Amino acid sequence: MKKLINDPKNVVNEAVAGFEVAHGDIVRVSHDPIFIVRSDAPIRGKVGLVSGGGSGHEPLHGGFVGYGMLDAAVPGAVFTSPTPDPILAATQAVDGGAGVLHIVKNYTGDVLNFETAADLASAEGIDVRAVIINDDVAVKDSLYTAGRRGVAGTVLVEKITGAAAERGDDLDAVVAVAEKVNSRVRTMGVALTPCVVPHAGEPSFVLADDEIEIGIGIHGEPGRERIKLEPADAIVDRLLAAILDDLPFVRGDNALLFVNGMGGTPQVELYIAFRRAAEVLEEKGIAVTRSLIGNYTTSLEMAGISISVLKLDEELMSLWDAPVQTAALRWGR
Amino acid sequence: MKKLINDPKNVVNEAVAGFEVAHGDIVRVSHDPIFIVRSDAPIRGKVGLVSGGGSGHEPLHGGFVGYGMLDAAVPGAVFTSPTPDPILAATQAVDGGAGVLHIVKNYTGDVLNFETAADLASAEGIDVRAVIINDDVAVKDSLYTAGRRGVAGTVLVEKITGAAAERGDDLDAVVAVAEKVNSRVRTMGVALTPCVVPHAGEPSFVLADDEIEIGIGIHGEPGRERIKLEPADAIVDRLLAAILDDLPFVRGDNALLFVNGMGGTPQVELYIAFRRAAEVLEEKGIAVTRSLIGNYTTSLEMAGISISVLKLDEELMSLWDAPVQTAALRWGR
Amino acid sequence: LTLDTTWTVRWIRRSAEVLAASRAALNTLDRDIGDGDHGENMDRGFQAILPKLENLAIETTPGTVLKLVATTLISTVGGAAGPLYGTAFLKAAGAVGTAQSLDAAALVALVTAARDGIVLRGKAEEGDKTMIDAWTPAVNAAAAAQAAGSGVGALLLAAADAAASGAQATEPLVARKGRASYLGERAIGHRDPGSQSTSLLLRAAADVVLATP
Amino acid sequence: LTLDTTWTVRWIRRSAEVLAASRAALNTLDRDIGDGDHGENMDRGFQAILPKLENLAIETTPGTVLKLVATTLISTVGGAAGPLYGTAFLKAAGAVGTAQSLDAAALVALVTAARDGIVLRGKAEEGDKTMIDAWTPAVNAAAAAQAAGSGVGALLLAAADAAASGAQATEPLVARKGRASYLGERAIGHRDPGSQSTSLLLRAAADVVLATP
Ligand SMILES: Nc1ncnc2c1ncn2[C@@H]1O[C@H](COP(=O)(O)OP(=O)(O)O)[C@@H](O)[C@H]1O
Ligand SMILES: Nc1ncnc2c1ncn2[C@@H]1O[C@H](COP(=O)(O)OP(=O)(O)O)[C@@H](O)[C@H]1O
Ligand SMILES: [Mg+2]
Ligand SMILES: [Mg+2]
Ligand SMILES: [Mg+2]
Ligand SMILES: [Mg+2]
Repeated sequence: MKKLINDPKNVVNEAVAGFEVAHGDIVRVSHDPIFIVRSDAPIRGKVGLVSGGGSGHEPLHGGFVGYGMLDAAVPGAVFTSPTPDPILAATQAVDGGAGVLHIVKNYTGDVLNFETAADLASAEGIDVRAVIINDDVAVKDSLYTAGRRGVAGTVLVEKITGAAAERGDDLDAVVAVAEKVNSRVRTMGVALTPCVVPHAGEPSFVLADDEIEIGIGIHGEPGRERIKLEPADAIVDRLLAAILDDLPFVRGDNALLFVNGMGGTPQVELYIAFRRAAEVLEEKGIAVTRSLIGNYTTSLEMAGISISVLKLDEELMSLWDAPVQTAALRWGR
Repeated sequence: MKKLINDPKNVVNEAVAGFEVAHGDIVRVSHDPIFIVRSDAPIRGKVGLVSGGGSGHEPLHGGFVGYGMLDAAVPGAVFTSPTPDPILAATQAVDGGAGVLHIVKNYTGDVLNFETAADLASAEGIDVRAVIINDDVAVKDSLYTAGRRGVAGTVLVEKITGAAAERGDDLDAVVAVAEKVNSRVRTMGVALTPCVVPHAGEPSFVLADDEIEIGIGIHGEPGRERIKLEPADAIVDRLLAAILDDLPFVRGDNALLFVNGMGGTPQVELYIAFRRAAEVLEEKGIAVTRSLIGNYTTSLEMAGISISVLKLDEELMSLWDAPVQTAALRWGR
Repeated sequence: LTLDTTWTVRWIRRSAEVLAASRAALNTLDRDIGDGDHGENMDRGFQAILPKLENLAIETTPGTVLKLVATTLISTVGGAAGPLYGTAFLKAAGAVGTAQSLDAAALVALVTAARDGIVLRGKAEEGDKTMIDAWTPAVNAAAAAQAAGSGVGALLLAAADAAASGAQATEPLVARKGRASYLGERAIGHRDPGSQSTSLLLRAAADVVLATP
Repeated sequence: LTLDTTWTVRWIRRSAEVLAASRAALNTLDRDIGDGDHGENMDRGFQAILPKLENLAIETTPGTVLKLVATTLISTVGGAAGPLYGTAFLKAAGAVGTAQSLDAAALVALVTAARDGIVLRGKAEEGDKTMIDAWTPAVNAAAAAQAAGSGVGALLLAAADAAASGAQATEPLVARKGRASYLGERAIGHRDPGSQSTSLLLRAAADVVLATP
């Protein structure tokens, strides 16, 4: 394992400390318990947005704290959901009296730890609600399983819901926007190489030189299927087919197309994938009216991508376009 | 070699085509000859800024075309400087009558091809000037050699010079700003893993599991020195020592600290390095008043970083803060 | 023989020891069908308990120790295992109340409450390929041992053996809960890491009784 | 014997053939002390020339062919090699003027102008570990051969041999120009890729004369 780190135990602490120095204009950092919060939090009368989860997915979530997006982010150990204490502390830190929304990716650990924190926060009189993100079509959904995972679509939920909170929507309305985005976004990923968790020191799975893993999550888990390497266009077609099978579109619909790098993918490859995905959507009469391309929900240094498609309407488009000022996503101010 | 591409020969074409679809609000693309240009170019009375070079360093340069930064970018084949034709065409496309500045990284190929294009453009009556970026302290400078390379500091030159051009500086003034930034920025890089050029299909060099390469460029070239892997702090100290040896600072100076990922480095590692670099600068009484962290000048999927330090003054700070709207760098609008 | 606070502390210390030694092995199980952190998570949690077991107040009961374990796991482990084991120990603490020492009936109540707590939080059933597949056989074996009039040592041994078989029996299963559920058929042939850590915890419980003269 | 347009076209075709076959080898040389693209660059350039050599006008001279090579290389190769070889062929075209065929003196003028063009653009001196280290010995050998009254075949053979030795002689050098200069002492022991491609080009020039009955 070759990593630019000091001690695997300090990866999260030190990275967050660096984040604090770099983005002191946008955020404050609490070190014990550890969380990142908007420098102007709590904002009176604004619904607070808190997300979090295991580290290793940066810029998710800390990079999305700031005006028009999250009020706080709670980083756990690498690929391990945070415990309730920092989630509770972050919830308290952003509570401006209008309630707090937890944006939680659907993993048993994340759901349970956020649930516990929400119980504790409610006990202190904070109105806490949660939305569970489950955009990953690689996993079959069912009432009897852990259900779909939350993956890169989370970024879109955070941006759009953040804009709704920023414009002054109340808690019910903010929850409704978050649920609407979650219900209209689907994601599917592929890995070309695995990643190495610092404390493990070994790759999360082993792929031969001509193999790729289809339907991966964002924690170095193996995917649904291992296949031979194919040209980029063929891989993109597979991912999109799974997405479009699941998300009903009609000709004339508008979509936001999000090609997400898993951390170790050269940018040219993201754009090659974007080109093909846009082409396929256009062929189906779906207009790509918004787009996002880059490393936004990563698995450390994994090479690979995920593709997310969000079905837009006027409201979602205008919330997407609204100003945002975070370390990783910024426009309009 | 495992890459998300179709055909090595089409990597640049297809990526640029994707870029065009994704950023049609900011840029236009010419496909033959290939270059990326601001959608509102040429702008009457504004000095035009053109940069370019081999591909594989994305978002450099195409990601920096837009308001407040470059007017055009000319991508060559992967790691190969473009030929004069597209440089000339881009120069013509951005000429608004106030002259054009070529921002050229100091490589023999880049310099010669831009020179030829400049000769041809001058012959057509365009006032063309060039600034040669050579921020890499890994290479000993000398009148009798090819001199220092241009590396990640180029991004800072492009941003700050772009702001000067945007505010209406004339060609002489724009050249002066570019030269000032170049004279005040120093960069040094390290690779943990090599990269694989698509047409070559093999790594650019081979490193053992416990070796790193200090003083690398951005083309997968070997560096100055191969050493055993060290903790992140020790590596950062080496890079900074080389920079500070070269760039005189006094206590109380202000600096922009730029930690650049080479393409395959997880973001936590960039922030761990940033933390240490900021700490060292603060110890020396140098205030880190501006910062930039991310994959901005890459070598495909190489793991590693470069650190750049730019000595700021009031003018450079305000030009840095000025609005910019490009695919890869955006604030203030 | 009944089991007092000293036994409870020894159990937890022994568990911490075993989990530290099994850290890599549990990570490997979790890497195969999860995200590779289960050993790390359990080790972090139990190491965090150790200093708190120094200088316990004189009036400490088994229940207080179990509660301390619960809150520490909840606040240091994270992931799925943190809340699940945390709840298990919290409910176990509730089940034993303020008793100074635990007899066979109390031990059955302890493991039953622990298991029920996990089910309450995680909603897993037997056969879902989770730690429940180790807990439920252990609960059944403990109850059977108590009904047969076994002492605490034999009871814990029976529970540990049942948990071990239960963990092994997760191998051929497809998972319906936890991360392994994302793998579908590909989880077949791999042991569930949480069932393995449960088996280690219950083995530690038996070992410290048997090691006590 | 003098060399006409047909010879010039054959030379360039043969060069394209040899460069295609040497693509990987030149990339490897460049990977060791540069950025690994020299074979790619040269192959791309010479392949781009081939279609333009079909259906040449009847009045085409050796100079016209050389000029066509120059402009094609300049507009397709990129990197350092594009402008350098481009200038070389441009200056060579100038040196041979409108001659219908080239004698020994014209060939000396050709290689001298080519070399001088490269120096003009790249400012390298002998011993800097660049293609100049192949060109300058070739120029000297050609001049010596002409002075000794050799024919065009022997002259080109002498030039090719000298270029080959010159390329080999770059191996022990530290580079002062081009990417290899960034490596300092670490460039020692590696052959300069540009000197190797120069040697291949000049060998091709000799080969097509010798193969001509
Ligand atoms: N819903 C559930 N009910 C019971 N046990 C579960 C459930 N979900 C997961 N587990 C257990 O948790 C274990 C994984 O724990 P751990 O790896 O620490 O957390 P994470 O899955 O968050 O990385 C699994 O092996 C399984 O035994
Ligand atoms: N200043 C120079 N003068 C003469 N030849 C040079 C000079 N700089 C580079 N070269 C030659 O160019 C060759 C490299 O060409 P190539 O790899 O195609 O371009 P790049 O270095 O831009 O990747 C070197 O091997 C060397 O022979
Ligand atoms: Mg985990
Ligand atoms: Mg090159
Ligand atoms: Mg796990
Ligand atoms: Mg080269």
